Amino acid sequence: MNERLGAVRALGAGFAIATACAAATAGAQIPPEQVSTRSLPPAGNARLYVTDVAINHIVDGKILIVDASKSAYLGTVSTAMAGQTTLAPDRSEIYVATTYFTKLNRGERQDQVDVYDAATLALKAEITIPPKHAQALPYRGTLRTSSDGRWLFVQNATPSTSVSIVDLKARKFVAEVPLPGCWIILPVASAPNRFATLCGDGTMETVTIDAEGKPGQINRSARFFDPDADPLFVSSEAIGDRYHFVSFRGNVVVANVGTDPPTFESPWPLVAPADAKGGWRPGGYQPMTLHAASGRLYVGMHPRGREGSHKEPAQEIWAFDLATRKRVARAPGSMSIALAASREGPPRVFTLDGSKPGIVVYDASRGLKIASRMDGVGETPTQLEVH
Amino acid sequence: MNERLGAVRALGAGFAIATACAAATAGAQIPPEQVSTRSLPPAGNARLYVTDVAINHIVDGKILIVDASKSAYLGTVSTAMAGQTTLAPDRSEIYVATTYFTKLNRGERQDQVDVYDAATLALKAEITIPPKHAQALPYRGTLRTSSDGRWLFVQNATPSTSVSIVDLKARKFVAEVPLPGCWIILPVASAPNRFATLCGDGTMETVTIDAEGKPGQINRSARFFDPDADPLFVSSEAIGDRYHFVSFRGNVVVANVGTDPPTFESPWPLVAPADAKGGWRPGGYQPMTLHAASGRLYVGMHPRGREGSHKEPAQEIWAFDLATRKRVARAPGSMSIALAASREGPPRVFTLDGSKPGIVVYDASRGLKIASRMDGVGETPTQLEVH
Amino acid sequence: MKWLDGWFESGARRIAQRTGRRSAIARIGAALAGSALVLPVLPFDRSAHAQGHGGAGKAAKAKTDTDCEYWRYCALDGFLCTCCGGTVSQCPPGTETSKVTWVGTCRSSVDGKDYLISYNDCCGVTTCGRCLCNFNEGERPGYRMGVFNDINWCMANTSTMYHCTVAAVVGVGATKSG
Amino acid sequence: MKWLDGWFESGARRIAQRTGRRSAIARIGAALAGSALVLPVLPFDRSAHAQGHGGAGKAAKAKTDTDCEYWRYCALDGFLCTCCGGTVSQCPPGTETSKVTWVGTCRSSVDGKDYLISYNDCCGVTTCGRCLCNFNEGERPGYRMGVFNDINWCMANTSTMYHCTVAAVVGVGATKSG
Repeated sequence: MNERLGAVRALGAGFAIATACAAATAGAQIPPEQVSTRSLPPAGNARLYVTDVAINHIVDGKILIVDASKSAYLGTVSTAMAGQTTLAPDRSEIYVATTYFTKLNRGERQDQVDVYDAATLALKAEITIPPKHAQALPYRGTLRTSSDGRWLFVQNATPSTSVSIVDLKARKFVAEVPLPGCWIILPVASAPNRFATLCGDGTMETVTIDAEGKPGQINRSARFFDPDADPLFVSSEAIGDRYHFVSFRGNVVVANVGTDPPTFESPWPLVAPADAKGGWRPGGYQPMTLHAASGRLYVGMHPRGREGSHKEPAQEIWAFDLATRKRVARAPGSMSIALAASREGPPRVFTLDGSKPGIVVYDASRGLKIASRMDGVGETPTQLEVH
Repeated sequence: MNERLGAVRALGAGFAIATACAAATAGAQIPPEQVSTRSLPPAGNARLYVTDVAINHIVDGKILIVDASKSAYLGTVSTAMAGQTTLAPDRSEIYVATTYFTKLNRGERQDQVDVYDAATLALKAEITIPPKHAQALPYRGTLRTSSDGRWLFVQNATPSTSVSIVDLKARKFVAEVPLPGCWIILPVASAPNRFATLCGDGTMETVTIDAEGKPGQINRSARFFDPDADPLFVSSEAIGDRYHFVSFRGNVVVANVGTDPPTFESPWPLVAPADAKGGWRPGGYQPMTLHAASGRLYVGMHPRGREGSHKEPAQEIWAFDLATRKRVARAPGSMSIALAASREGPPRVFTLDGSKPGIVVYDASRGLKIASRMDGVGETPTQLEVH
Repeated sequence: MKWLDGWFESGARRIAQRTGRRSAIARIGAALAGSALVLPVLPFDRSAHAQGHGGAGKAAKAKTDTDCEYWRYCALDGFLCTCCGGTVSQCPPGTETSKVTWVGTCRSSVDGKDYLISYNDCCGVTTCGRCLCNFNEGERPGYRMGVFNDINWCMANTSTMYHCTVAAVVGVGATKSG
Repeated sequence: MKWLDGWFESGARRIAQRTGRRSAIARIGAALAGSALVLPVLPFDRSAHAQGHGGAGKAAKAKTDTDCEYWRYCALDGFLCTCCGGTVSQCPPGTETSKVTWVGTCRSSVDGKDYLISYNDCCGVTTCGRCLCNFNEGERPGYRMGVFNDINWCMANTSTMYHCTVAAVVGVGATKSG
């Protein structure tokens, strides 16, 4: 009995033992190390946040944080069940809107926003929200901050759609605004108290909130796209107030959300007549990105496009000059299902290879060359964000 | 706006619409079907319960229920985080001892026993237990009922070990009995109020409970194995009160728990002198099974055994006649890491191929021939139980 | 119902005309009410799927109800309940049928008839993870929620845990061109 | 401590004599306090592991700290924190070090010295799932809890969620034969 009790005691004291030993061996070639918890290394211009629904274990999704330039894995944030994720505009915080059940897959439902420090991944706050958040695949736009980072907008679906407004300063839910038939949150850069959304009748609606976050005026634009004949991907990016969309059939549509209601520029095609025979179309879960500084648009394209092919991985990545609306480069697609351009430093296009899955880094400084790859990044990731 | 609201309304009414349509089409070649929830088909003699920790998503383990004779998947029971599982002696209920956190991977810890109906997989009861259950890989013996099914014994580890006693009739926790240095629950067939356990000093201890489930007498056996030189696998099976163990180095040890304290038969070797050069040893997570009716012992064996090789998948399965203590068959090992023999019907040995993972069915009626395989059964399963 | 019927039929024709493919019928059902959570599918999977539906072809005939290409699944996205302990019209033991659902019209490879298929998600038990199928014909982003398939259709249940999807025949399909 | 020291040294010799392998040193550390949750490992993985440790061999030298065969991991079972955003002695951001731990003695492939290694699990964030390593030398069933590795060594933390395992040098190893 003594023997056994001794073993158990030793076990509980394991760390103490190790420390004592360390003190006695200061002269060793490798100096004793203290076990601690690391912070993230300073973010370079290639820190990526990859959101992974982990479809085979939907209850246990994650954000995978990597440094794509070093092919280094930096950390993990739990996103639980079909959690939606976004970053603060200044990249100081990570937001996760998710659902917890008290008994994993049953019990009481609790929807909340988890706020993480983007330097330490420490949990800073938990904000209860109505149990309606959209349990969607992770998509950019299902959770977004206002352009100044003051408010957080949560896409809901019950399946009727609405948006929950969260006060990030007070760390509390403020109001819910019903937006039936509309989907995706598009913050307005020049008007932090306003966001736009895409609606199923081919219009945009805008919601303006007051100083307390309560929704006021809702405006509706003219019809500017045809959701039946040529729907827009919700994946979009803005330069200032000019949101750039691509359509299933390969048209570029620009919406200016600086006006209220928004106004629209005339669409232009990605596919020149010479390529029309190939049937090239955009595809993927985040099929386009912009590099604002160089005025370049990058789109994941696949040939033989058809009804239902709009999520196909890229067979090629096409680069366009926004000023001339001409294609300026094409590169192998790397089975990309999501694209995101660097925000600082030399121009890079990061893509998510849906087949490995993995991260591919394209050097966009001259043409578009694959600079590096990092495989084994998650299981079924769909969303890619740049620090 | 009307258009959008209409769409949302139609959506909510989806099932009603389908039902209405069904009523109108009674004359169709395929008659309309009502969507319902199925019960399990009657259990044949090849219904298996495979417990899978799902190591890459430890919070989301499962029991996979299959009919190995039909290679059919029958159902899923959630086991949450490192849940331990067992069956009622009459196979009417499935028990899961597990941990839930209110926020998936943090928050409040709640340990409990979930009781499922083995015919419908409906949750019948939830029984709160002390938050100490052993978060181990699923192993037979970390959760067991008494031989009459009246009590449930839960192995605890904090890491100090103890056993929680649950009253399955009253559906409540009764008492905890500290058993430091001991591990695994071995119910006594002839004495439902007693269980034995293996201890780290090479002895067995027995715990007798009273009519209310309170632990009384604890007895300790003589030392009967050497945990340093030739440890016993905890995977064991009883014929009556005679528990059969195999040791890391390939000896069979029989403990009679019908006496209190237990008594022991003299060990005998699995490996005949002729095979000694191959270095054959037992290995796996559940490396042996018994077919009681035919008096056969089956062991997963690997060659070139050495310190640390005791979890290697089987390169061969060896069959022994318990009466003569002779090997009577050897068969390909199918990378088996767990073995379980049929309890009724024609003799079969079911094994868990750790490399696929999958289920292999061996026909043990004449020799030991592979009868069928079923691949893609879970991710990292370790425990196999027969209905 | 009236609005729905009218839209349903004219939608069927419009799409069939545009795409010129038999499998356009898959879309019609999906257009009614959407489909289940899906995941990024590898292109080789997708190619197989794209060819698998659309009538009584030889390949379709050979498929059983645990194959993605089985005729009833022409508008299904998710894990097949037939691989998870259910049947084509029964949820696996211990799960609940979803409160919201969507329907599709698929052409039987056996009798060549078009059937109205009700796709119900089965909910309340952790993800099955077996036999993932993914079709996006007629799928649209969430601004057309009724045909959006990147969302969990257990969302209206008490436990929103998605387990798998069934495909029950609930009637004869609408008349289609194409 | 006295009991422990004595047992530790004599145990080392006994095992080394019996197994006649350099890598027996891996066992000694494990004997002190156990290791982390492991999973069934495929045999080809295992063969690689079995050869990977045991001194300053050529193969061992080539390994980096994200390889299972890196010298510090001679008694480690679990996910390598170096693959999860940590280092050999730092838990990844957002995790907590385990309250209970185990130590091992590994021979450095760089200077040939034996070091005492503290293996701490990192806890509180959902499983990392990267770089799973699994060694069972010296492992024993749960009746020798201190060397049992089929259990979660985050078990004593407030959140027992296991994320990954670090391997910090905390001193010079005991004298060993073998």
